[in-house]
Order: sequence, then structure tokens, then C-alpha cells
Amino acid sequence: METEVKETKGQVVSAENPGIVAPADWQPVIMGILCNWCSYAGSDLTGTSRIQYPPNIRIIRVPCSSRVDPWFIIKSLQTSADGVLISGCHPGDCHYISGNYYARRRFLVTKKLLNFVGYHENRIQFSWVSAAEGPKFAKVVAKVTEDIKKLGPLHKYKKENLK
Amino acid sequence: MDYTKQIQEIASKLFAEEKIDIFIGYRQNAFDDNQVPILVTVPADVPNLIFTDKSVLNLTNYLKFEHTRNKRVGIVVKGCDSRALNMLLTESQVKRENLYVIGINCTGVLNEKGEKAQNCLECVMPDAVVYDEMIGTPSGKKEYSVNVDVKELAAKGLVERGEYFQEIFENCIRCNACRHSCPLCYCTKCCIDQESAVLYNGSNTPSSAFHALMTWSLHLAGRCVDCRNCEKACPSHLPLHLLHKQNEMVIYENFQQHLAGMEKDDRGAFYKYSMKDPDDFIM
Amino acid sequence: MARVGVFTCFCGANIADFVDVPRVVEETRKIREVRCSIEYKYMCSDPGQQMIRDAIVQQRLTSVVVAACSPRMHEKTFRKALSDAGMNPYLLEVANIREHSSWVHQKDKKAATDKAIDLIRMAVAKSIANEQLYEISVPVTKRALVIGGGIAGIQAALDIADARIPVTLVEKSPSIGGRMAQLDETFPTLDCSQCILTPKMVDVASHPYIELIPYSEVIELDGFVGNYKAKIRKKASYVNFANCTGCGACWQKCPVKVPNEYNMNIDKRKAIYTPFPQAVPNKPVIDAAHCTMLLKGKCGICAKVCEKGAIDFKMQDEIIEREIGAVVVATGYDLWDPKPYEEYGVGRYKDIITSLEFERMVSANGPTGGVPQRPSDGKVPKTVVFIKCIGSRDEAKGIEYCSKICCMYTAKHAILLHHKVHDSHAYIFYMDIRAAGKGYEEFVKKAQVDTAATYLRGRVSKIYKKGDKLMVRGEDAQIGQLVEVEADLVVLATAIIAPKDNPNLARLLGISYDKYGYLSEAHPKLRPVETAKAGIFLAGCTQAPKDIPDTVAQASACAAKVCGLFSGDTMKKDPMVSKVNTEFCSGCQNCVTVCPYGAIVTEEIPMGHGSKEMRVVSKVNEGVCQGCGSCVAICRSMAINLSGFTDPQIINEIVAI
Amino acid sequence: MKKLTYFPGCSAHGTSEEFDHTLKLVMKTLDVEMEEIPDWNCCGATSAHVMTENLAYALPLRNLVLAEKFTGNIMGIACASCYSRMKTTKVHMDENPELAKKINSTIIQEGNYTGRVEVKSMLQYCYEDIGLETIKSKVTKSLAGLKVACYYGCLLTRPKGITKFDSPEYPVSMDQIMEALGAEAVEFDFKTECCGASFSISDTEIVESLTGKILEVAKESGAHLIVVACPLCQSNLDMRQPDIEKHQGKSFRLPVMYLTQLMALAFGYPESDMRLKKHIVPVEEALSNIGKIQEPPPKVTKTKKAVSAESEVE
Repeated sequence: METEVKETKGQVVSAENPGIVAPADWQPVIMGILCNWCSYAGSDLTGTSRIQYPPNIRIIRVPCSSRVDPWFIIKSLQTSADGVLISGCHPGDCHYISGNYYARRRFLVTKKLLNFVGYHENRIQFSWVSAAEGPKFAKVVAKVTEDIKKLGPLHKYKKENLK
Repeated sequence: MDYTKQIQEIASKLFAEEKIDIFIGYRQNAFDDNQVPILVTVPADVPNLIFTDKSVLNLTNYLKFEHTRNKRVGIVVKGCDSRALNMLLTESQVKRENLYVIGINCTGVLNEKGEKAQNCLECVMPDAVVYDEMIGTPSGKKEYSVNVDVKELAAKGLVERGEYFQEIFENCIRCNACRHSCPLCYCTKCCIDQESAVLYNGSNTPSSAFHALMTWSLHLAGRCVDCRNCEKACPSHLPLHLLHKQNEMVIYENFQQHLAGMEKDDRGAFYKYSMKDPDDFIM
Repeated sequence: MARVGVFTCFCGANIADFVDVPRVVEETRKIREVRCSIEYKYMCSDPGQQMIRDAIVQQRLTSVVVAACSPRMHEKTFRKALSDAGMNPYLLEVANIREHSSWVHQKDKKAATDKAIDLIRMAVAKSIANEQLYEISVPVTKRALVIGGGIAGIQAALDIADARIPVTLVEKSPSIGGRMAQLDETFPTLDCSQCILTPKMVDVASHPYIELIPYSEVIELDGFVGNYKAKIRKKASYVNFANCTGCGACWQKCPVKVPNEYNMNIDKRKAIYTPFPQAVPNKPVIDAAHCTMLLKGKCGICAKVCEKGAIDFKMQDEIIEREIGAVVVATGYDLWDPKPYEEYGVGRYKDIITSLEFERMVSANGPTGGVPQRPSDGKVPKTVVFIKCIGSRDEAKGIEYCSKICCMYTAKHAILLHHKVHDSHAYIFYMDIRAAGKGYEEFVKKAQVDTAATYLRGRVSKIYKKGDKLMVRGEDAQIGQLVEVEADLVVLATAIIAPKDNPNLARLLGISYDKYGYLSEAHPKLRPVETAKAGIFLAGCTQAPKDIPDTVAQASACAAKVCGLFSGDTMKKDPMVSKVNTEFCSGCQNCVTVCPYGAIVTEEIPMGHGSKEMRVVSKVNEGVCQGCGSCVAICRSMAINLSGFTDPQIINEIVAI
Repeated sequence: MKKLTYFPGCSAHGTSEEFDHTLKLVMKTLDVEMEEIPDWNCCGATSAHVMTENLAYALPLRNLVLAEKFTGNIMGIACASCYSRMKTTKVHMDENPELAKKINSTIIQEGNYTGRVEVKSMLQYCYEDIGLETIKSKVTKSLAGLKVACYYGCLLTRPKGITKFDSPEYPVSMDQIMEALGAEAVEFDFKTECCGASFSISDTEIVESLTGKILEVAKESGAHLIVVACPLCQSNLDMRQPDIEKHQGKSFRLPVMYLTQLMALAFGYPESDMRLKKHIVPVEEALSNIGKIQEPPPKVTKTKKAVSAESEVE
């Protein structure tokens, strides 16, 4: 059961920790991990097509979605990120034949586990974006950004010794 | 459930026939209120062996230490333990030919309060799946049911659930007893102990506990057999099974009802895939 | 302490208009490890690259970050700049501030600038963990293995051999030539198939760079690109080829008659035989399944008449091993068995034949001397009905795909029928006419106009017997009426299917195949001749149905690929491959399971320094690894890392902001 | 004594009474006890399944439920249409127990469907459960000399996925039974061609052209009569023959008999039991061929044989 996201005028309340509020113009940081062959190429296409999307995402390039270890997600959420987007090739299109199928299993379990221990499920999102889907990439980023803006800042288990 | 006599007989026979160097079983502890593992190396110690419904621990954990490596070992396994053994065999950690496995068709063990343990109530496979010799009557595979605690927690709100786990992570003292007691945590060097500056800062804080326990439970996802050695070893009495049972539930419901260690050569849910795996959570 | 240089590009106005580059330079200069932060209009231009080269030398940089366009664009350019300055090229990181910032956040310069700074921060952090990497060079065995001696295999073998690369050509049957050797004339020019094929077959036999191993099969393939090891089983032919002169005395005297596969079983051959007169090699073999000497120990006539004493009944199968660098698979096709068409009376009526049977009949060296005959009574047919799409495009009885060549060869058959039997008439039932190809549509027109074949669009629903005729009942969809043709002979254009053995072969070679059994290419559009396994290529119908020109083109493409692969003594390979840290590897072998390329093997190493006890650990074959990182993410003890994308590199990126 | 639960269908009590009657005689000889389902209802053929799917299932389902009250494990069905509906329902209900439960509980009060009883046409029953050997052993009067064309119609072997019996295009079971009786089954291409039964009432012209073709090919094949195992086939081929002859100007005079009539005849029952008077085209002339053994056709010698798949030694 998910807690309703509270709409408060003038400020954003953290979905996980209602005691934490941020000003309405608060901007989240989203860590985007993209596979080189489909999604990273797709995001490049978004750029060459000059399709505009929210500037909150910070992109990391990996060869394949199967390179994504679940603790990249955990680590991101524990440091600066308020949300994570991982994107790979569509099923059947993996440059490395079967990588995204293995990744898909890990992603589902990780997402459900993090939700179980108290993260809103929208903080961890996944997409399949092909090298031709520039417009889709922009849409995906816009949606993820919007989702996470509603969830407010994330303070859970952030490293105490980090800035 | 009292198989003390049978086990002592088998152990004596194995020593007499020189089939084993070590026998791993249970013995009564000094205060006669609990059972502890015993590594019998001489036939004279065989009468110390015991097996009742207080034989709780998963002994396959002792196969990962140097004492037993490349020795011929006799070992007692219950249903859940045998699944762990299956995992160890599949992942090439023990050699089948070195083992003499006494499989118990278990009727469930007791918890500290003398009641039937929760994992036994929810057990899917009480019979040993790997054995050379079988004791007890097989009762067959049981229906899978979602863990009651997981179900209860999942019904709660996100914030409440988050606060519940916050307390767990705050109470973790990072002693690593859970890891040490887990038969499937046999890595030469645990990832948590490597390159600590980057991966894990090692300090005793909720965030480091969170990171360590999350990583640990994801490394056991699709492999954990629910023996609960970890929980028994935890000095803070943390309900560690919640994490494992949550993962097990997700895996069972989404990946062709996968359960760890049920079959030989099944490497666990993360090392295979199906075209039919759920895709609707991905945009 | 790391010394990083940051080089921010304006990209003309592309970046500078939407990102505040001076602020980027100022901010990035504050990063602890950054020694210099420089901006320039076009970093990729010669002066821009020169700035990088100078800074590397002057500032003694340990890594370089270029903030510019996508690394997919200019990563190679800048790596070369590093090399030129004497620095390992893999110490470069590119921060993509054009595609990922200036072009997509054109309305908010502050946000775009902030993002650009963050992206550079991440790249700087990653670059600190970068290691010096070196291109992997894999030695290459310059010999190609071609499996299958049809026109595809012949063409590939000749093209490769002409480039002075040795080729081993393995053919399953006693002679090369394949399906094309069974054809009479070929569409759309009606060249005689034998006339254009046999010279090529002879070339194969006499080519100094081609080793022909007929009557044999590949049974094992180990290794990886450039370094395969193949085992070939040469079936016992019971004829010593070295002594045999091919005089033919043996088969003339052999008393055992066996259905002749070459002539689609229309006539008989002997138990010792050469498949056809122009066979290459033109040496007979003994069919062990039918020879009475081998079966019962009686006869031996062939041995008696052979003056050279070439017959050896004690001959055994032989295993030949070859070290090779690349494989071309050209195993051709089979034909679909039309048995499920029971409503046509297939199997009950002798006068219903398949197209290849018809092809043999009209062939000059065929069993009926080039004039078609009714199998039932030997009469020359006057009215012949051809039915297309038998099995093709038929989900209920056959397969879904189009066999591609039937439209053309049926038109050819109509023309050939007219040539051979002048007062004959052809009726052709078709679903569509697919004649895409040079001269193909004109050829069909020729069949329709010059030959006056009657094309009827529609399916045949029933064939029944009336006297000694076959009544063919079908629909003419263009006039919407039922038609009945009284035929002397019915010819079924049966579908092309993948060879039955393909799945076995695919498993043996470690490549994939589709649901029909066709071997799968690496990419349907852009890599149609390669398989997903490096160094194995596909030619001809083994990949999908195709006609002779397409087959030959694909075979030559295979040859070009093989020659490219063999162009140096070693192959150069990106160093972005996985590496095992054996100290941490616990030998669970889960990485072996998930690797899609079979690049991970196991090895035994001592338990500790100087220990006699051994333990098993994983080992990556750098030649095979493609660098996906699947193994890295599943390795619990983090014993495997992927060069260029190591855990510390990625974690550095994550924690940098 | 074998037990068979019997579903006669409406025509067995009317137009195809001779089928029903001879079937009972044959089964008696073959030692099969037929138990007719009491209070059976319409199978819903031709009308129900074009109207509503659930009704089309409900009607046969009730009969299946009733059949389960008997000890026999097989429900034998005389009429091909009834067989088709019953078998289709059984297959679909077994595939979809949820739907079966729903229909069962909404409409049928007689009990719950379990799927225990197998559904077979009488042809299938004779062929699979009694067997050619048993049939052969009961023959007292061989039908040698009689040439028959076996007509299966559209429903006895089709659709393949439902019936799972014999070939859908060129079945041979009835031919083999005929040969067991001593008759010669001629090669007949129109075994499963459409007779136009669906247009029986609405457009007889179509029926005549389709049926005429079947008769023509049967005649061409040299048969003395046509054998059928379906009442609708029988009535279409028999009843329409005079009209077809008149309209098409051809002469067939091909009697159309039930499989069971010929079986009864071969098992030694008198001709009077065949109810031959019910036939429109007289059968006596055709039956007079029984016993007249013709010269066997000259055997093709080995050397003249066109092509043989076997190898041979000269």
C-alpha cells in the first residue's frame, strides 16, 4: 500500500519522511544509467533532434543494462540522487543478445525490495529506449522528473559523512 | 522427531567402514537447554550425537570452512539444509563425492519458546532433496505461502514501513554474524570488505547497515533457502528473514515459481531468464 | 595524486549559446584533482587537439576530460590526441555536455550550466579511476573452414582461396555441386546450370589453396575467432581415392540397385556410385547401407573388376583435425514433404510430382533424357498443372514464410515444358507472383505471353482421378469461379525448408537458429552475413531462402569478411573486456552461465602461494569477450571487473555530485 | 459384454430409423450392450451454435452430464452432427473448466460435469474399440464382389483438432471396415467433399451441384453403392438423386447405404431387417453383385514396376 503523495501549496513534502519539507522550487537530482547501444544512443538522438526535457537527470554510460549492479541504484539513492532511471534496449534487441533479460529480473526484485523497506516505488524507474526513440527518451525523463518532484527530497540512509 | 539412535548408528558405521573423516551433527549444549553443532572426528565422540526437534541450525554452513575442505564428511541435513547443500553443489563449493549425506524428512523444529518455528510452518520442502540415506517418512512438497510478517508489513503504509526498517538498521551493529552463519555466504572476500572507501564506509551507522544488508539480501535473492541461521546468529535479534522472504516472494510470483535449491544444477533466479518475465514495470 | 585536465568545447555556438562556458571553466577548476581547465571554440579541431597535447605534457596530466559532444561522436578523435601526446588513450573521459545538456535545455541556461558542471565532475571522478589499457591483439590462424559444397560454399571457398588464404571445404555427400547441380536451366536467362557450375567445381578441385574433403562432416568446433579447432569426420568411402582413376568399371558391374537421390529417386544408381557424371571429385564411393559385401559379406564384384585395386572393404571412418580462423556455413536447404496435402492425393497418385522431380525430368542428363514423363505410364504429358505455395505461406499445413524462388522456377518450368513438349499447355495456380529481381518480371511475362501458360490466381482445393487423368479443381479468384483442369501431370512447388541438421550444427558451432531451423544472422539489416559468434559467417539458404544470385553475393560477402579478418597476423580488439581477480573468485561459476558468448572458462590455480591444493576459478577469454558486463554485475564477490567500466569508475561517477 | 452409452439423436428416430435399427442389431452381434440415455435433448446442431455460444455448449453439456450417470465410459453417437457438437463441447469444456462450471451451474440441474465420458461416433467406436479383427470374426456372409465408395462427409473426421480421429482429408477407417466385411472399397477422392447439407432447405440448387459431383466421382470410381455413417449424408445423397438426374441429365442409380446396414448383412441378418424399402434409389441391383467375384486384375510384375523405393539385386 502506497502512501498518498500530499499536495501542499508552496512546499514539497518528502513521501518517505513527512517531517522533511522543501521549498516549491526544489529541484531533484536523478541518476540516469543508460546502456551504450540503445538508450545512450537514443538520448543522443534526443539531443540532435533538440527535443527539450527537464535538466534534472545526470547520465552515466554503461555498455549494457546487464552491467548495472543493484547497488548502483542503492548507492545513488544513498548519495545525491532523489531518484534513479535505468534504461536499456528493448527485449530482444540487446546488443549482447540476452543482457537485458538478466537485468530485468534484478531490477524487479531490487525495486520491490527498496519499496518494501520504505522507498516510494517511483524513485526507482526503468525504461526500454531504443536508439531511434529520441522523443521517447525525452518523455521518459519528463515523466520521471515529474514523478520525483512530487515525492519530495530523499533523506533516507544518506551517507552521514557526505556533504 | 527423535532420530538420535539412527544417526549414531549411521555415524558409527561410517567411521567403522572408514568412509568419512568428519561427521557433522548436533550435540546438547553445556546447559542442556539447546543444541550446538559438533564436528566428530573420532568414533569415541559418536555417542554425543543427537537429533531432535531442537536440531535447529543448518549444518551445511560448516562445509565452507577449512576444517572440512577436501575431507570426507558425513552430514545431517533437514529439508531446508539440503536445499542449501544443493546450492553449494551447484555452485561448485563442495564435491558430492566427498559427502555422505543423511537426509532428514523433517517434521519441523522448535523455536526458543518451544513452539514450531515460523519457517517450518511455512516450509515448502520438509524432505531432504539430496541424500545418501534417508531418515523419516517423506511428506512431499507443500504449497507455497507468502510469509505472514511480509504480508503484514506490506499492508502497512510506506512511512510506517520505512520507520520500522529504520529501527532495524539503527539496531544493526555491523558484526557480520549473519554473513558468517549463512551457508551461501562463502565468498573468498566479501564485497562489503573490499575497497571500502568507495563501496561501503564500514562505520557503524544506519546508512552503512542499510547498504550492507540490502547488498547482502540481494546477493541471496533467489538463492536463500530460509534456514534462518542468520537470524539465530544475530546478536541484535533483527528480523532478517523479512528481507529474504520479500525477495523470495517477488521471485516466486514473477519468475515461474522459482524456489532456491529445489533442483540440482539450478543456479538461482538471477542466473537465468524467461521471455515471459514481467515487463510491465518498465516504461 | 591525480592530475586531471578539463577541456571544455564551445562547439561554435552549439554549446556556448546555452551553457555558460566561462562559469563551467571556473567551477571545474575548483575540483581538487583538476590541474587545468581550458576552453576552446572547437576542441576537435587541430588547434584544439594541440591544446590538449600541450597541456598533457606541460601539466604532467594523469587523465584528461573533454567536455564536448557525445563520446559516440569524437571519443576516438580525442583518444588519438592523447596517444599522440604519449599518453595512454584510455585515460580519456568525455563529458557529453552537448547532446545531454546544451541541446536539450535551451530555455534554461543556468540549469544547463549546472548540469554541464555536474557531468564534468562525474567525468573527472571517473577518469581518476581510469586505468591504462592496451588494445588486445589475438593471433589469427589464416585458414578458413567452409561447411557445405553447394554453390554458396563453392563461391566462398574460391573467393577466399583467390586471396591466397587456405580453405578447407567440407562436403557431406560424395561430390560438391549441391542443389544447383540438380538444376537444368536457371532463371531468368536460362543458362544451363551445369555449364556455369561445373567449371567452378573443377576450379575448386584444382585450386592450390583449397583442400576439398568430400563425404565428411564437421563434428566438433572449439576455440574462438581466429583460433578455432575443428574436428571433421571423413566417412569411409571404401575406395582408395589415391589409386582410383575414376574409370567406372566398378559401378557398371555392381549388381545392387538403389534409388538415385541425385535424380530425386526417379531412377536407380548402384551401391558403388558417383552421384552424377560431372561429380567432383569424380571418384566413386560405396553406399554402406546397401552394399551386399559390407552387409552380408557376399559379392565383392567391384573389387574384382578394379584393375587398380582401389576398393578397400576394411576402410574405417577417419577423424581429421584442422586449425582454422574463421568458418563459413553454407549447408543449403531441404524441400518440404507435401504429404499433408491429402486432398490432392499426394502419395496416392504417381502423377503428382514435386518441382525438383520435374526439374530432373526436363534436365538433359536426367532420368528421362530431358523429356518429362508421367511416372504412372511413361507417357509424355500434354497438360501440366503447376501449383505454387505448397507448404509456403501456409500456416495450417506448412510454414508461414514465402520460399522466394518458387514463382520464378515455376515460370521457368512452364517455359521449359513448352520447349520440350511443343503441343503441351501449362496451367499455373498461384497466390501472388513475386518476381522482384533483375529481369525477373520480364521472365514471368515471357512465360505468360510467349509460352502462353495459363496463370490462374487461386488455390487448388481438390485433385481427383478421372480415368487416367487428374482433375484439378480450384478457384480462379479473378473471375470468382470454380475451375477444373484435366491434367496429365501435376507439379507441386514445395517450400524450401532449413536442413534438418541445422539445429545440431548450430549447437555444435555455438551459434543460434530461428524457429524454422535457419541459422541466425547477427543483425537482419546491417550484419546479414555474420553470426553473433565472431568469426562464423553464413552463406546461402542456410540463413533464409534465396535464389542463386543472392546466394553467390552472400558467399562473396562472407569471403570479404574472412579476408578482412585475416588481413593482419593478429586481430586488434577493444580492451574493454572483463578481467577476473582470481584472489577474490570463489569459483561459483555463475558468470560462466550468464556469459552470452561462452567467453568465460574455468582454470585451476593453487589454493595459496606455493600450495599444492588447487581451487577452481573463472578465466575470461579476451578474444571472445565482447564487454557487456553481465558477469560483472552478477559476481557477488566482485572478482570480475570490466575494463573501462569498472565498479570504482562507476561508483566514482555516482558519488561525484 | 461391453457397455456403450448411446445417444441416438433426432434423426435416428425418424429419417434414419434404418440406421438406428441396424446399429442395434450389429451391436448385439458384437456383444455390446447399448444403454440409451433417457430424456436426452437436442444437440443444438446447425442452429444453436450460430446464435449463442453458451447455449451451443449448454445443450450438449446436459447430455454429457446425463451420460456420466451410466457405467459405460464411452458415449456412442449415431449422427455425425450430434457427434460434432458433443465432441466440440467436450473438448472445449475440458480445456476451460471455469466455463464448464459456469454453464453447468446456471442451466443444468441433473448433476455436475466431470469429463469422465469419452465421446465417439459409431464409426470411431467400431474402428477403435471393437476393432477390425473382431468385426472380421463375426462375418458369416462375406460381401465379396461388392464395390463400395465410402463417403465420410464433413464432420466425422473434422476438424482435426477436435476429432483427433483418422485423416481429415483422406480417411480410411470405413474403407478398412468394409474390407473386413469382404467388400472392395474403391479409391474415392470425394470422401470428405461438401454435400451442401447446410443449404438443404434454402438453396437446393447448390446442394444438387455439389452432391451431383460426389455421385459422379463415385460412379466414375466403379462403385456399386455409396456407404455412409451419417443420416444427413444419406438423405442428401439418396433423396436428391432423382432430382439431380433429372436436372443434370445424368444417370447414377447409386444406392446410398449405412455402414451398419452392410455390417448387419455381413453378420448374417436377413435383408428384411435392413429396411431396404426406405431407400429412394433401390438397392437390390447393387446388392446382387455380392458373390459375383470378378477376374482379379492382372498383377503388375516386378520388372514393369515403375519405381520402387526398395533396393533390389538383379
